[in-house]
Amino acid sequence: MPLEHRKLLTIVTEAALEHELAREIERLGAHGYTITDARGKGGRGIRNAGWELSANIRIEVACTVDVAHAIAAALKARFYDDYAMILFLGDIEVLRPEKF
Amino acid sequence: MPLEHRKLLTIVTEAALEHELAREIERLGAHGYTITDARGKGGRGIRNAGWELSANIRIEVACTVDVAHAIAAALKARFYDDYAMILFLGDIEVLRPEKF
Amino acid sequence: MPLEHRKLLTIVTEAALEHELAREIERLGAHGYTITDARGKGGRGIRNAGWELSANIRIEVACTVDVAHAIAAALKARFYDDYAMILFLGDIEVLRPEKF
Amino acid sequence: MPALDPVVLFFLLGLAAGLLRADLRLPPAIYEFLTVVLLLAIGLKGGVELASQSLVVMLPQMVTVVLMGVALPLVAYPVLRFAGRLERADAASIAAHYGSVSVGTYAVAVAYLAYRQVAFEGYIPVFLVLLEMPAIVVGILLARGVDRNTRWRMVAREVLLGKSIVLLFGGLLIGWAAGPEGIKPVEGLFFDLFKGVLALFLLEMGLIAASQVGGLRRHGLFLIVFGIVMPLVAGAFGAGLGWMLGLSVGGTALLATLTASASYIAVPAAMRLSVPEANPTLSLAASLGVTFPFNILVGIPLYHHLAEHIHRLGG
Amino acid sequence: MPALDPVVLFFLLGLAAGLLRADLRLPPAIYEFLTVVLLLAIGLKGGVELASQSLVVMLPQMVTVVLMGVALPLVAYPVLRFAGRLERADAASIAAHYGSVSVGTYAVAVAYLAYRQVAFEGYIPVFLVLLEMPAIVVGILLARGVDRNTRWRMVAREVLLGKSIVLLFGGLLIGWAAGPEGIKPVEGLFFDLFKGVLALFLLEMGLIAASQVGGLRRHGLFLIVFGIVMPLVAGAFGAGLGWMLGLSVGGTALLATLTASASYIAVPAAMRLSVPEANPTLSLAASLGVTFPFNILVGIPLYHHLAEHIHRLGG
Amino acid sequence: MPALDPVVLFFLLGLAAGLLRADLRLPPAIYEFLTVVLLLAIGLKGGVELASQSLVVMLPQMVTVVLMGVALPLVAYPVLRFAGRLERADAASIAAHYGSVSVGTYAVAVAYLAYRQVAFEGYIPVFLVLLEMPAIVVGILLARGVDRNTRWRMVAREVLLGKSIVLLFGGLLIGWAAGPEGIKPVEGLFFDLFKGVLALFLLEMGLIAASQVGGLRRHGLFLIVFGIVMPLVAGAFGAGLGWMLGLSVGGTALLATLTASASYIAVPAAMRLSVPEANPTLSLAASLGVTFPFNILVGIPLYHHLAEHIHRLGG
Ligand SMILES: Nc1ncnc2c1ncn2[C@@H]1O[C@H](COP(=O)(O)O)[C@@H](O)[C@H]1O
Ligand SMILES: Nc1ncnc2c1ncn2[C@@H]1O[C@H](COP(=O)(O)O)[C@@H](O)[C@H]1O
Ligand SMILES: Nc1ncnc2c1ncn2[C@@H]1O[C@H](COP(=O)(O)O)[C@@H](O)[C@H]1O
Ligand code: NA
Ligand code: NA
Ligand code: NA
Repeated sequence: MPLEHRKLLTIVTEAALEHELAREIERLGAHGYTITDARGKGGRGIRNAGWELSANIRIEVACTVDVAHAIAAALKARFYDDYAMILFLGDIEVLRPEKF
Repeated sequence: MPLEHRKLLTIVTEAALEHELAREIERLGAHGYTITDARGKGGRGIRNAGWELSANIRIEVACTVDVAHAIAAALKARFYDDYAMILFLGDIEVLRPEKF
Repeated sequence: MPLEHRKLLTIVTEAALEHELAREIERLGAHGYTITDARGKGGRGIRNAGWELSANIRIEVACTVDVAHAIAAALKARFYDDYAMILFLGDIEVLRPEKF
Repeated sequence: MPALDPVVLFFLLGLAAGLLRADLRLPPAIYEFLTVVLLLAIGLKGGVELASQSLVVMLPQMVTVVLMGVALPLVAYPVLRFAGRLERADAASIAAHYGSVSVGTYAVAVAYLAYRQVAFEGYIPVFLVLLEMPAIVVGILLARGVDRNTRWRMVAREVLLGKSIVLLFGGLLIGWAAGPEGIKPVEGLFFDLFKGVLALFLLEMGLIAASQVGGLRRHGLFLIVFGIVMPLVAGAFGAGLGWMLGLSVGGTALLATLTASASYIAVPAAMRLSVPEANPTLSLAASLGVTFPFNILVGIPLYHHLAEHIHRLGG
Repeated sequence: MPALDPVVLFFLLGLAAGLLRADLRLPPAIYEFLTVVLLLAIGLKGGVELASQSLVVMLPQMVTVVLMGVALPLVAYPVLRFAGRLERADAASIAAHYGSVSVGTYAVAVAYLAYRQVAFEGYIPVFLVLLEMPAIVVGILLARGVDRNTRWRMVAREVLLGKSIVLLFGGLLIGWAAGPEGIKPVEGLFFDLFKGVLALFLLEMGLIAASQVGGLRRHGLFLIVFGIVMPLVAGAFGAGLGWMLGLSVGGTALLATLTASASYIAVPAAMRLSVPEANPTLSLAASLGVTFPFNILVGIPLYHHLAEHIHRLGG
Repeated sequence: MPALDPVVLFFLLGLAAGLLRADLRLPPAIYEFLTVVLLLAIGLKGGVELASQSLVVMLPQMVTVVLMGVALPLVAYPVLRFAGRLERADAASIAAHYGSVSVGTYAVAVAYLAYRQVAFEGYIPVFLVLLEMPAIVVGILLARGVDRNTRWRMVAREVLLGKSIVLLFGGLLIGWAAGPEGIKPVEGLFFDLFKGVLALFLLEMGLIAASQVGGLRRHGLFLIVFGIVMPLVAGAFGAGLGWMLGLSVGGTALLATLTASASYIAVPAAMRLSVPEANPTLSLAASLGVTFPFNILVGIPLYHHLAEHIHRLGG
């Protein structure tokens, strides 16, 4: 089966940023994204999703290396200092490279 | 620690397919799966999970390369044309190879 | 962009273990974790999240290889025999190595 | 008495909020919950009345109603296929939507009549159950022809064991078994709160309807026209039938509303699995984006007047 | 008056839907919500009555009830271990389930009595709180012996700060502090809707019970027999005790129901963490798959008759 | 009459459960649901009264109220910045929280007055809507100065189309359009259950407030003092204003409560996006961890007495 290599960018951050990040991700060239609700703990303490302001979201973007790096760079610059946010990249294989 | 290599197959698609995909995945030899509710955007537009028909699910299957490819091929053939669906593979290490 | 390699440890298990696992994960040196609600099927049968006792959680920990192995070993020793649980490791790249 | 039923105002609020992209949404779990309560409430109410019904009267009515459920999509299909130049699958799927019924629309009609103290046959919910299924079968046949690959058992499961029928039918049974006395303890939730629950449900429906407008923008005028003309024709047809079946004015108005309404729960789900090549945005744009709003804003009062008219003429 | 309490019909609907694998489920959030409302409502009702109670009367009753909560699992354990040939951990865990209580079963019994206008001591919910815990401690001791590794503090936290006790006890305090007058403003939600909320809760319980049948299929006849005989024996025992404690007929029936009922919230959660090697499918198959249905369908009326009988004899 | 309003006891229960780390939480979906019902109920109630109001009377009041919404944060800012030695962004953000209003606090005040049969101008919810926004604008200006990079359109969207305003304002419109008669059908849910829904909402608020205490521990005494003194000052100011505007005793008490209350829905969300460098744990610790509890436990009765006093003096 012909599989092509892409990157999977995963972002975990505050639910309040959902709309803003979706816009940013598309602006930087990704063709889609998947969001799931999450809770967790990190440098900025526990975010247990008890209510809106303590809820996290987990965003996944399957895209090319360049787009992944572009998004990572943009988010780092704009959000790292002020928001609870982590971000990591992984390697994936996809069936329809044109989609990603 | 003795770790063995396996594949992690991730599928994001319409919630309506949950039962059908679960059956298919088991039929093709996977020993289990994990499902989380999701929303997102892609070629078929925004699916914001506002109600049943616009909800996505995210299915993960840890399995052997062969099973992963078999599932990927089967889903591509059966669902890609008509359903909102993406699918990608990643490499993982597991502790109990016999389980996957 | 300077990216460093880390491991992503993913655990899928019974929701009842949430507090206990969170404590354990931190005790073993991870700096954070992300939890999402999940359902699924495996060796211990279907867990469809219809109610508390049949609900799963999916825990992700981005950390160093050593911490990942330490957690994996600890969970295997303590929980594998008695609980519905799987666990796998993947490779990821992160922007702020000091965070993980 | 206000021009619009108050509950309908909640739909408009949701619609406006949706179109303005307001940051407002009921959690899916709540939407699910409201649907469950509405379906059970409607079933229970019908079941209680059923207790005092002779099957002799109902059986012919039930048969006729089922036949109508078969006929409607057969009428709609050629219009969609040739006037609308839609793909076969899409025409078939939309036809099925309009042959089946919308619980939300029915609930608004019930609220409308109750508000005006118009009586109606309490067992009408039985028709609601009966009308869910047939159009789906017809729709699949229209899309596939008589194809031995069609997984009928799966379709049957999908529909008969789907949320709507299980809860409506289950409610009917419970109401019937418990009777007017037995049901009292649960009236607080299912009857006294009915309108309030319906109001919240319509708020969410407004948000959902707004999200269907995109589909409309893409697929143009035809769906809008069809989404308005079809219910009018079907409604008139249903009103006539109701009168022929000897239903009261209220019952006639409700049957007209049922025939005029288009499904957005059972049918889309079934079509998605049985006729996947049909584009759901088309059918939902029509049934949710056009017909549902039209019916609850304009249609229901119209069907009511129509029912009165027919009964006056027919005597 | 129907043979079955209407609310019980909702359980049967859920059970049937579950066994037929119907596509019906209440979102977990809703199940959570219904549980919270039930627990608070039961607590509040008890608290209001508590206001007009002398501790002198209650104290001896409370002590006796706690002792019973300790005795029951000690009786059940050998049966499970030797007659049932179950592993030590499983026998201990199941014994704990039956030594503790089921809020859902209690709620149905209350509905049953209210429906028949049978009065009962309003403070019975206190017993509900008291009976949650002891059986868990006994169960752990049975499984572990006196093991210094047992994390008692964790167990205590887990149970005393678990949902059931916090809400029941909290409700008791609020009801007691607010009194009959003060509670009026919130009666609309917690009292008037009680039966309706219970009905929906039982619908979900039916679905859950159905999902336990698999466990039964695997672990055979013994659990079924035990799941029916144990509540009968315990119920008789509880009825006798209720009479000895000078409870009214209604109160006696409720105490019998409590002793006959098996936990499916607090105990399974505690056992899962404290006796992990015990297989939860076994205990839940028995308590949810057999005893819960048995109690709400057959047991409660039985315990009520038994209570009447004892009081007639005992005068 | 009990010292504490019963609904407030639910807050204390939640607070205690939270501080004891009890395993108790309402699912987020339920919290969302309760918020929606409260906002709509408050709006509807206000709208119905609005029907019988002359804009001539209200307009000057509305203008004054808006000006107050602008003034409050301007007063709070220097205190926070210099007495509290807080960063500019933090001072500005907290000032905005206290300039705006808390729907939960308002609801408790309404329950408090209703419980004591104190009448008030039914259109006060209009002030609730008016007071949400201005403080946010002022807060952003205080943090940023007149900065052309501020995305005002985004801010406006964020607030005007945020849940609180859409539902309050939508409720007002619906209530106004439907009128006392038209609203009857939905009273069962929105009015009769109001206190019960509020009770559950406060239970959750208690849990949330408890989770803010950490923020307090970290940021010390000042926030506690400010969180108590600020509402007292603002409340007195609001009471005076209410009297000047010719409001009734009840209306005066409510306006005092509004001015004394601090936002925890609209403002934090807006600040998070518009002044991200402001640390939300600070503002929430003050508004949720200190001021909200203070107001519903101590403040509201105080503001009520104050209102009576002023009216007695002022005659
Ligand atoms: N090491 C980690 N592994 C997995 N998830 C993490 C980790 N650190 C932080 N997170 C998630 O990212 C969110 C924000 O992280 P932080 O900015 O460090 O507070 C947390 O609430 C967690 O959900
Ligand atoms: N590039 C992407 N990255 C992550 N998720 C995606 C991507 N494209 C699509 N998805 C998800 O897959 C679903 C179906 O995709 P599609 O068939 O392209 O509409 C979408 O609703 C998204 O949740
Ligand atoms: N092969 C698999 N792939 C993905 N998830 C799995 C797999 N096996 C088990 N799981 C998940 O892990 C949970 C516990 O697994 P088990 O202990 O095998 O019952 C299941 O309920 C599934 O959610
Ligand atoms: Na129709
Ligand atoms: Na028991
Ligand atoms: Na204020």
